[in-house]
Amino acid sequence: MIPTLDPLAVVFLTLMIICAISVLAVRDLLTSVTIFGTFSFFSATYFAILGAVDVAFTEAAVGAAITAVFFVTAIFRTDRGAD
Amino acid sequence: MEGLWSVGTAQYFLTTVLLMVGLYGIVARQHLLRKLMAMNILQVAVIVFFIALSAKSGATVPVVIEDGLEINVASYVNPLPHALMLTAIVVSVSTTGVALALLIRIRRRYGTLSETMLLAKLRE
Amino acid sequence: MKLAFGSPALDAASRLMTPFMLMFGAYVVVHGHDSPGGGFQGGVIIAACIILVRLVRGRAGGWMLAPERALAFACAGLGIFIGVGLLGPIFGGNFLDYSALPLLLEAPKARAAGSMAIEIGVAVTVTGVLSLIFDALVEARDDG
Amino acid sequence: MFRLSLVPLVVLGALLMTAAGGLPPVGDPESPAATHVSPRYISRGPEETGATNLVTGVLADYRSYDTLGETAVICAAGLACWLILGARWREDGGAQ
Repeated sequence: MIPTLDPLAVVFLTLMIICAISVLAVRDLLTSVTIFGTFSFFSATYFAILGAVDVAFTEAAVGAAITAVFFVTAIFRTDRGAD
Repeated sequence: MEGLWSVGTAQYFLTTVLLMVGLYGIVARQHLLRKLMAMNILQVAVIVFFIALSAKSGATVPVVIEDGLEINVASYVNPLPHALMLTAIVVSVSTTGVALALLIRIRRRYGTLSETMLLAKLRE
Repeated sequence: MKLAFGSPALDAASRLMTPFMLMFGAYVVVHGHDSPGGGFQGGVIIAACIILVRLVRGRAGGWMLAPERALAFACAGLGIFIGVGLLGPIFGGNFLDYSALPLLLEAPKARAAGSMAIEIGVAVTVTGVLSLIFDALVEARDDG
Repeated sequence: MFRLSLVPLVVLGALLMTAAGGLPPVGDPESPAATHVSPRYISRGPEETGATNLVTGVLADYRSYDTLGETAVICAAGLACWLILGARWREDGGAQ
Protein backbone atom coordinates (compact mmCIF):
# COMPACT_ATOMS: atom_id res chain seq x y z
CA MET A 1 0.00 0.00 0.00
CA ILE A 2 2.77 2.38 0.89
CA PRO A 3 4.43 3.41 -2.36
CA THR A 4 8.10 2.67 -2.58
CA LEU A 5 10.56 5.48 -2.95
CA ASP A 6 14.30 5.65 -3.23
CA PRO A 7 15.79 4.79 0.19
CA LEU A 8 18.66 7.14 -0.64
CA ALA A 9 16.35 10.00 0.34
CA VAL A 10 16.37 8.84 3.95
CA VAL A 11 20.15 8.49 3.85
CA PHE A 12 20.61 12.05 2.67
CA LEU A 13 18.12 13.40 5.21
CA THR A 14 20.13 11.69 7.95
CA LEU A 15 23.33 13.23 6.59
CA MET A 16 21.61 16.63 6.63
CA ILE A 17 20.68 16.19 10.28
CA ILE A 18 24.24 15.21 11.18
CA CYS A 19 25.56 18.27 9.33
CA ALA A 20 23.01 20.54 11.04
CA ILE A 21 23.97 19.30 14.50
CA SER A 22 27.66 19.78 13.78
CA VAL A 23 27.03 23.29 12.41
CA LEU A 24 25.65 24.16 15.84
CA ALA A 25 28.24 22.21 17.82
CA VAL A 26 31.57 23.15 16.21
CA ARG A 27 33.48 25.91 18.01
CA ASP A 28 35.16 27.73 15.12
CA LEU A 29 32.81 29.87 13.06
CA LEU A 30 34.63 29.33 9.74
CA THR A 31 34.43 25.55 10.16
CA SER A 32 30.77 26.02 10.90
CA VAL A 33 30.23 27.89 7.64
CA THR A 34 32.06 25.19 5.69
CA ILE A 35 29.84 22.50 7.20
CA PHE A 36 26.85 24.67 6.35
CA GLY A 37 27.92 24.57 2.69
CA THR A 38 28.10 20.78 2.91
CA PHE A 39 24.61 20.79 4.41
CA SER A 40 23.36 22.79 1.43
CA PHE A 41 24.89 20.32 -1.02
CA PHE A 42 23.26 17.39 0.78
CA SER A 43 19.89 19.13 0.68
CA ALA A 44 20.38 19.83 -3.04
CA THR A 45 21.04 16.12 -3.59
CA TYR A 46 17.92 15.26 -1.63
CA PHE A 47 15.83 17.60 -3.81
CA ALA A 48 17.31 16.04 -6.95
CA ILE A 49 16.39 12.55 -5.69
CA LEU A 50 12.79 13.65 -5.17
CA GLY A 51 12.64 15.02 -8.72
CA ALA A 52 12.83 18.74 -7.98
CA VAL A 53 15.68 19.60 -10.33
CA ASP A 54 15.00 23.34 -10.41
CA VAL A 55 15.02 23.59 -6.63
CA ALA A 56 18.18 21.47 -6.43
CA PHE A 57 19.88 23.72 -8.98
CA THR A 58 18.95 26.87 -7.07
CA GLU A 59 19.87 25.43 -3.69
CA ALA A 60 23.29 24.30 -4.93
CA ALA A 61 24.04 27.70 -6.44
CA VAL A 62 22.58 29.83 -3.66
CA GLY A 63 23.20 27.84 -0.48
CA ALA A 64 26.65 26.54 -1.21
CA ALA A 65 28.15 29.49 -3.07
CA ILE A 66 26.42 32.79 -2.34
CA THR A 67 25.32 32.25 1.27
CA ALA A 68 28.70 30.80 2.25
CA VAL A 69 30.51 33.76 0.71
CA PHE A 70 28.21 36.19 2.57
CA PHE A 71 28.81 34.40 5.87
CA VAL A 72 32.59 34.30 5.41
CA THR A 73 32.62 38.01 4.57
CA ALA A 74 30.55 38.83 7.64
CA ILE A 75 32.78 36.68 9.87
CA PHE A 76 35.88 38.50 8.67
CA ARG A 77 34.05 41.77 9.27
CA THR A 78 33.18 40.82 12.86
CA ASP A 79 34.98 38.28 15.03
CA ARG A 80 36.00 34.73 14.28
CA GLY A 81 36.45 31.88 16.69
CA ALA A 82 34.17 33.17 19.40
CA ASP A 83 31.10 31.32 20.53
CA MET B 1 0.81 1.07 12.41
CA GLU B 2 2.52 -1.12 9.85
CA GLY B 3 4.80 0.80 7.59
CA LEU B 4 5.18 3.65 10.04
CA TRP B 5 8.93 3.68 9.54
CA SER B 6 8.79 2.95 5.85
CA VAL B 7 10.63 5.19 3.43
CA GLY B 8 7.44 7.14 2.77
CA THR B 9 6.72 8.19 6.33
CA ALA B 10 10.17 8.27 7.88
CA GLN B 11 11.04 11.38 5.89
CA TYR B 12 8.45 13.42 7.78
CA PHE B 13 9.95 12.39 11.12
CA LEU B 14 13.45 13.21 9.93
CA THR B 15 12.25 16.58 8.62
CA THR B 16 10.72 17.28 12.03
CA VAL B 17 14.04 16.43 13.68
CA LEU B 18 15.80 18.85 11.30
CA LEU B 19 13.27 21.59 12.12
CA MET B 20 13.73 21.04 15.85
CA VAL B 21 17.53 21.20 15.47
CA GLY B 22 17.16 24.58 13.79
CA LEU B 23 14.73 25.84 16.41
CA TYR B 24 16.97 24.62 19.23
CA GLY B 25 19.89 26.45 17.66
CA ILE B 26 17.90 29.68 17.53
CA VAL B 27 16.94 29.33 21.20
CA ALA B 28 20.10 27.93 22.74
CA ARG B 29 23.16 29.22 20.92
CA GLN B 30 24.91 32.32 22.18
CA HIS B 31 26.57 33.78 19.12
CA LEU B 32 24.23 35.70 16.84
CA LEU B 33 25.90 34.46 13.64
CA ARG B 34 25.27 30.90 14.75
CA LYS B 35 21.65 31.80 15.45
CA LEU B 36 21.45 33.02 11.85
CA MET B 37 22.87 29.72 10.57
CA ALA B 38 20.27 27.89 12.67
CA MET B 39 17.59 30.05 11.08
CA ASN B 40 18.85 29.00 7.64
CA ILE B 41 18.68 25.35 8.72
CA LEU B 42 15.06 25.90 9.79
CA GLN B 43 14.26 27.42 6.39
CA VAL B 44 15.82 24.45 4.61
CA ALA B 45 13.69 22.14 6.80
CA VAL B 46 10.52 23.92 5.68
CA ILE B 47 11.63 23.68 2.04
CA VAL B 48 12.34 19.96 2.49
CA PHE B 49 8.83 19.47 3.85
CA PHE B 50 7.23 21.16 0.85
CA ILE B 51 9.36 19.25 -1.64
CA ALA B 52 8.46 16.00 0.13
CA LEU B 53 4.79 16.89 -0.38
CA SER B 54 5.36 17.28 -4.12
CA ALA B 55 6.88 13.84 -4.70
CA LYS B 56 5.05 11.03 -6.50
CA SER B 57 6.44 7.52 -6.62
CA GLY B 58 7.28 6.41 -10.12
CA ALA B 59 7.10 9.93 -11.54
CA THR B 60 9.83 11.85 -13.31
CA VAL B 61 11.03 15.45 -13.28
CA PRO B 62 8.50 18.10 -14.41
CA VAL B 63 9.85 18.61 -17.92
CA VAL B 64 7.40 17.32 -20.52
CA ILE B 65 9.08 15.20 -23.16
CA GLU B 66 6.25 13.74 -25.22
CA ASP B 67 4.97 16.03 -27.92
CA GLY B 68 1.33 16.46 -28.80
CA LEU B 69 0.25 13.30 -27.03
CA GLU B 70 -2.10 13.13 -24.10
CA ILE B 71 -0.05 14.00 -21.01
CA ASN B 72 -0.27 11.46 -18.21
CA VAL B 73 -0.63 13.40 -14.97
CA ALA B 74 0.69 10.60 -12.77
CA SER B 75 4.05 10.46 -14.55
CA TYR B 76 5.24 13.96 -13.58
CA VAL B 77 5.83 15.25 -10.07
CA ASN B 78 3.77 18.16 -8.82
CA PRO B 79 5.39 21.40 -10.11
CA LEU B 80 3.52 23.83 -7.84
CA PRO B 81 5.57 23.38 -4.62
CA HIS B 82 8.74 23.59 -6.72
CA ALA B 83 7.76 27.04 -8.00
CA LEU B 84 6.82 28.23 -4.51
CA MET B 85 10.04 26.95 -2.94
CA LEU B 86 12.16 28.45 -5.72
CA THR B 87 10.98 31.90 -4.65
CA ALA B 88 11.45 30.95 -0.98
CA ILE B 89 15.12 30.08 -1.50
CA VAL B 90 15.92 33.35 -3.26
CA VAL B 91 14.04 35.35 -0.61
CA SER B 92 15.96 33.48 2.10
CA VAL B 93 19.32 34.48 0.65
CA SER B 94 18.33 38.13 0.48
CA THR B 95 17.00 38.11 4.06
CA THR B 96 20.28 36.51 5.12
CA GLY B 97 22.10 39.42 3.51
CA VAL B 98 19.99 41.97 5.38
CA ALA B 99 20.47 40.09 8.66
CA LEU B 100 24.25 40.02 8.18
CA ALA B 101 24.24 43.76 7.51
CA LEU B 102 22.32 44.32 10.75
CA LEU B 103 24.77 42.07 12.63
CA ILE B 104 27.73 44.06 11.33
CA ARG B 105 26.07 47.25 12.58
CA ILE B 106 25.42 45.67 15.99
CA ARG B 107 29.02 44.56 16.26
CA ARG B 108 30.23 48.06 15.39
CA ARG B 109 28.02 49.70 17.96
CA TYR B 110 28.38 47.29 20.90
CA GLY B 111 31.63 45.47 20.15
CA THR B 112 30.24 42.00 20.63
CA LEU B 113 27.88 39.50 19.05
CA SER B 114 27.33 37.25 22.06
CA GLU B 115 23.79 37.38 23.31
CA THR B 116 24.47 37.53 27.06
CA MET B 117 27.14 40.22 26.71
CA LEU B 118 24.86 42.15 24.40
CA LEU B 119 22.01 42.01 26.91
CA ALA B 120 24.36 43.06 29.71
CA LYS B 121 25.51 46.06 27.68
CA LEU B 122 21.94 46.97 26.87
CA ARG B 123 21.02 46.98 30.57
CA GLU B 124 23.75 49.45 31.49
CA MET C 1 39.45 42.45 5.13
CA LYS C 2 42.08 42.26 2.48
CA LEU C 3 40.22 42.87 -0.70
CA ALA C 4 42.14 40.83 -3.23
CA PHE C 5 43.83 37.56 -2.37
CA GLY C 6 44.92 36.72 -5.85
CA SER C 7 47.69 34.28 -6.64
CA PRO C 8 48.80 33.30 -10.15
CA ALA C 9 46.86 30.02 -9.99
CA LEU C 10 43.66 31.68 -8.76
CA ASP C 11 44.04 34.45 -11.31
CA ALA C 12 44.47 32.04 -14.21
CA ALA C 13 41.60 29.86 -13.02
CA SER C 14 39.25 32.80 -12.69
CA ARG C 15 40.23 34.12 -16.10
CA LEU C 16 39.54 30.69 -17.58
CA MET C 17 36.24 30.17 -15.78
CA THR C 18 34.65 33.60 -16.16
CA PRO C 19 33.48 33.43 -19.80
CA PHE C 20 32.07 29.95 -19.32
CA MET C 21 30.19 30.99 -16.21
CA LEU C 22 28.70 34.02 -17.96
CA MET C 23 27.76 31.92 -20.98
CA PHE C 24 26.19 29.25 -18.78
CA GLY C 25 24.23 31.85 -16.85
CA ALA C 26 22.84 33.38 -20.03
CA TYR C 27 22.02 29.91 -21.37
CA VAL C 28 20.19 28.98 -18.18
CA VAL C 29 18.10 32.15 -18.37
CA VAL C 30 17.24 31.88 -22.05
CA HIS C 31 16.74 28.12 -22.17
CA GLY C 32 14.70 27.96 -19.00
CA HIS C 33 11.55 27.06 -20.88
CA ASP C 34 12.73 23.70 -22.13
CA SER C 35 15.19 22.56 -19.49
CA PRO C 36 15.69 23.10 -15.76
CA GLY C 37 16.57 26.72 -15.24
CA GLY C 38 15.08 30.15 -15.30
CA GLY C 39 15.60 33.68 -14.15
CA PHE C 40 16.56 32.99 -10.56
CA GLN C 41 19.19 30.37 -11.33
CA GLY C 42 20.75 32.30 -14.20
CA GLY C 43 20.88 35.50 -12.16
CA VAL C 44 22.53 33.68 -9.28
CA ILE C 45 25.16 32.16 -11.59
CA ILE C 46 26.00 35.53 -13.17
CA ALA C 47 26.20 37.12 -9.72
CA ALA C 48 28.49 34.29 -8.59
CA CYS C 49 30.75 35.06 -11.55
CA ILE C 50 30.93 38.74 -10.61
CA ILE C 51 31.63 37.86 -6.97
CA LEU C 52 34.36 35.40 -8.02
CA VAL C 53 36.23 38.01 -10.03
CA ARG C 54 35.74 40.52 -7.22
CA LEU C 55 37.18 38.08 -4.68
CA VAL C 56 40.20 37.09 -6.74
CA ARG C 57 41.23 40.39 -8.29
CA GLY C 58 39.69 42.94 -5.96
CA ARG C 59 38.36 46.29 -6.99
CA ALA C 60 41.14 46.79 -9.52
CA GLY C 61 39.88 43.93 -11.64
CA GLY C 62 37.57 46.22 -13.53
CA TRP C 63 34.55 44.04 -12.74
CA MET C 64 33.42 46.30 -9.97
CA LEU C 65 29.69 46.81 -10.27
CA ALA C 66 29.29 50.10 -8.43
CA PRO C 67 26.53 50.05 -5.79
CA GLU C 68 24.55 52.75 -7.51
CA ARG C 69 24.71 50.85 -10.78
CA ALA C 70 23.80 47.57 -9.09
CA LEU C 71 20.82 49.26 -7.51
CA ALA C 72 19.88 50.63 -10.93
CA PHE C 73 20.09 47.07 -12.29
CA ALA C 74 17.82 45.79 -9.54
CA CYS C 75 15.21 48.47 -10.11
CA ALA C 76 15.47 48.05 -13.90
CA GLY C 77 14.66 44.36 -13.58
CA LEU C 78 11.60 45.13 -11.49
CA GLY C 79 10.67 47.81 -14.04
CA ILE C 80 10.93 45.29 -16.89
CA PHE C 81 8.63 42.96 -14.97
CA ILE C 82 5.99 45.59 -14.22
CA GLY C 83 6.30 47.09 -17.71
CA VAL C 84 5.68 43.78 -19.44
CA GLY C 85 2.80 43.21 -17.05
CA LEU C 86 1.32 46.61 -17.86
CA LEU C 87 1.48 45.90 -21.61
CA GLY C 88 -1.42 43.51 -21.05
CA PRO C 89 -3.99 46.16 -19.95
CA ILE C 90 -2.70 48.56 -22.61
CA PHE C 91 -3.54 46.08 -25.38
CA GLY C 92 -6.83 45.07 -23.89
CA GLY C 93 -6.07 42.10 -21.69
CA ASN C 94 -5.54 41.57 -17.99
CA PHE C 95 -2.49 42.54 -15.96
CA LEU C 96 0.35 40.09 -16.70
CA ASP C 97 -1.70 38.47 -19.46
CA TYR C 98 0.89 37.95 -22.17
CA SER C 99 -1.48 36.46 -24.73
CA ALA C 100 -2.82 39.99 -25.38
CA LEU C 101 0.56 41.20 -26.62
CA PRO C 102 0.56 42.18 -30.33
CA LEU C 103 3.27 39.76 -31.34
CA LEU C 104 1.63 38.17 -34.42
CA LEU C 105 2.02 34.79 -32.78
CA GLU C 106 -0.52 32.27 -31.63
CA ALA C 107 -1.32 32.25 -27.93
CA PRO C 108 1.24 29.75 -26.50
CA LYS C 109 4.15 31.33 -28.34
CA ALA C 110 3.13 34.82 -27.24
CA ARG C 111 2.83 33.67 -23.65
CA ALA C 112 6.25 32.03 -23.89
CA ALA C 113 7.74 35.28 -25.23
CA GLY C 114 6.13 37.29 -22.42
CA SER C 115 7.35 34.99 -19.71
CA MET C 116 10.82 35.02 -21.29
CA ALA C 117 10.87 38.82 -20.91
CA ILE C 118 9.83 38.42 -17.28
CA GLU C 119 12.57 35.86 -16.65
CA ILE C 120 15.14 38.28 -18.04
CA GLY C 121 13.86 40.98 -15.69
CA VAL C 122 14.08 38.60 -12.72
CA ALA C 123 17.63 37.61 -13.70
CA VAL C 124 18.73 41.26 -13.91
CA THR C 125 17.20 41.96 -10.49
CA VAL C 126 18.83 38.95 -8.83
CA THR C 127 22.23 39.78 -10.31
CA GLY C 128 22.04 43.38 -9.16
CA VAL C 129 20.79 42.61 -5.66
CA LEU C 130 23.30 39.86 -4.89
CA SER C 131 26.20 41.93 -6.17
CA LEU C 132 24.90 44.88 -4.15
CA ILE C 133 24.65 42.88 -0.93
CA PHE C 134 28.16 41.46 -1.38
CA ASP C 135 29.52 44.91 -2.09
CA ALA C 136 27.84 46.36 1.01
CA LEU C 137 29.19 43.57 3.21
CA VAL C 138 32.74 43.90 1.90
CA GLU C 139 32.91 47.67 1.83
CA ALA C 140 31.39 48.21 5.28
CA ARG C 141 33.29 50.98 7.01
CA ASP C 142 34.82 50.25 10.38
CA ASP C 143 33.97 53.42 12.25
CA GLY C 144 30.87 53.60 14.38
CA MET D 1 15.05 30.97 32.28
CA PHE D 2 16.84 29.12 29.51
CA ARG D 3 15.49 25.76 30.66
CA LEU D 4 12.02 27.27 30.72
CA SER D 5 12.31 28.19 27.04
CA LEU D 6 13.10 24.57 26.19
CA VAL D 7 9.69 23.42 27.42
CA PRO D 8 7.64 24.82 24.48
CA LEU D 9 10.32 23.48 22.17
CA VAL D 10 9.84 19.93 23.46
CA VAL D 11 6.06 20.31 23.37
CA LEU D 12 6.18 21.56 19.79
CA GLY D 13 8.47 18.71 18.76
CA ALA D 14 6.15 16.10 20.29
CA LEU D 15 3.15 17.74 18.61
CA LEU D 16 4.82 17.74 15.19
CA MET D 17 5.96 14.14 15.61
CA THR D 18 2.39 13.10 16.38
CA ALA D 19 1.00 15.06 13.45
CA ALA D 20 3.57 13.66 11.02
CA GLY D 21 2.09 10.18 11.43
CA GLY D 22 -1.21 11.36 9.97
CA LEU D 23 0.16 12.79 6.73
CA PRO D 24 -0.05 10.84 3.49
CA PRO D 25 3.27 9.07 2.90
CA VAL D 26 5.86 10.71 0.68
CA GLY D 27 5.32 9.66 -2.91
CA ASP D 28 1.59 9.00 -2.64
CA PRO D 29 0.05 9.92 -6.04
CA GLU D 30 -3.40 10.30 -4.43
CA SER D 31 -2.37 12.81 -1.76
CA PRO D 32 -4.46 16.01 -1.52
CA ALA D 33 -1.54 18.16 -2.64
CA ALA D 34 -1.29 16.22 -5.90
CA THR D 35 -4.98 16.20 -6.80
CA HIS D 36 -6.23 19.76 -6.38
CA VAL D 37 -4.85 22.18 -8.98
CA SER D 38 -1.68 20.53 -10.16
CA PRO D 39 -3.34 18.08 -12.62
CA ARG D 40 -4.49 21.09 -14.61
CA TYR D 41 -0.98 22.58 -14.53
CA ILE D 42 0.55 19.32 -15.72
CA SER D 43 -1.97 18.34 -18.37
CA ARG D 44 -2.65 21.74 -19.93
CA GLY D 45 0.61 23.52 -19.06
CA PRO D 46 2.66 23.00 -22.23
CA GLU D 47 -0.13 23.94 -24.61
CA GLU D 48 -1.25 26.95 -22.57
CA THR D 49 2.06 28.50 -21.59
CA GLY D 50 4.36 27.24 -24.33
CA ALA D 51 6.92 26.06 -21.79
CA THR D 52 7.78 22.38 -21.62
CA ASN D 53 9.45 22.97 -18.26
CA LEU D 54 6.38 22.97 -16.05
CA VAL D 55 8.08 24.80 -13.18
CA THR D 56 8.88 27.76 -15.41
CA GLY D 57 5.34 27.70 -16.73
CA VAL D 58 3.87 27.84 -13.23
CA LEU D 59 6.41 30.39 -11.99
CA ALA D 60 6.28 32.88 -14.84
CA ASP D 61 2.80 32.43 -16.21
CA TYR D 62 0.18 30.88 -13.95
CA ARG D 63 1.54 32.45 -10.79
CA SER D 64 3.38 35.50 -12.00
CA TYR D 65 1.80 37.71 -9.33
CA ASP D 66 3.75 35.62 -6.84
CA THR D 67 6.96 36.19 -8.75
CA LEU D 68 6.23 39.91 -9.02
CA GLY D 69 5.92 40.24 -5.26
CA GLU D 70 9.02 38.15 -4.74
CA THR D 71 11.05 40.34 -7.12
CA ALA D 72 9.87 43.40 -5.24
CA VAL D 73 10.93 41.76 -1.96
CA ILE D 74 14.48 41.02 -3.09
CA CYS D 75 14.78 44.50 -4.62
CA ALA D 76 13.77 45.96 -1.25
CA ALA D 77 16.23 43.65 0.52
CA GLY D 78 19.11 44.89 -1.62
CA LEU D 79 18.08 48.49 -1.02
CA ALA D 80 17.85 47.88 2.74
CA CYS D 81 21.26 46.23 2.87
CA TRP D 82 22.86 49.13 1.02
CA LEU D 83 21.16 51.70 3.25
CA ILE D 84 22.21 49.87 6.43
CA LEU D 85 25.86 49.48 5.49
CA GLY D 86 26.78 51.74 2.59
CA ALA D 87 25.23 55.13 3.35
CA ARG D 88 27.73 57.24 1.47
CA TRP D 89 25.44 60.25 1.78
CA ARG D 90 26.23 60.60 5.48
CA GLU D 91 29.68 61.95 4.68
CA ASP D 92 28.46 65.02 2.85
CA GLY D 93 26.36 66.33 5.66
CA GLY D 94 23.17 64.42 5.09
CA ALA D 95 20.95 63.19 7.87
CA GLN D 96 22.57 62.09 11.15
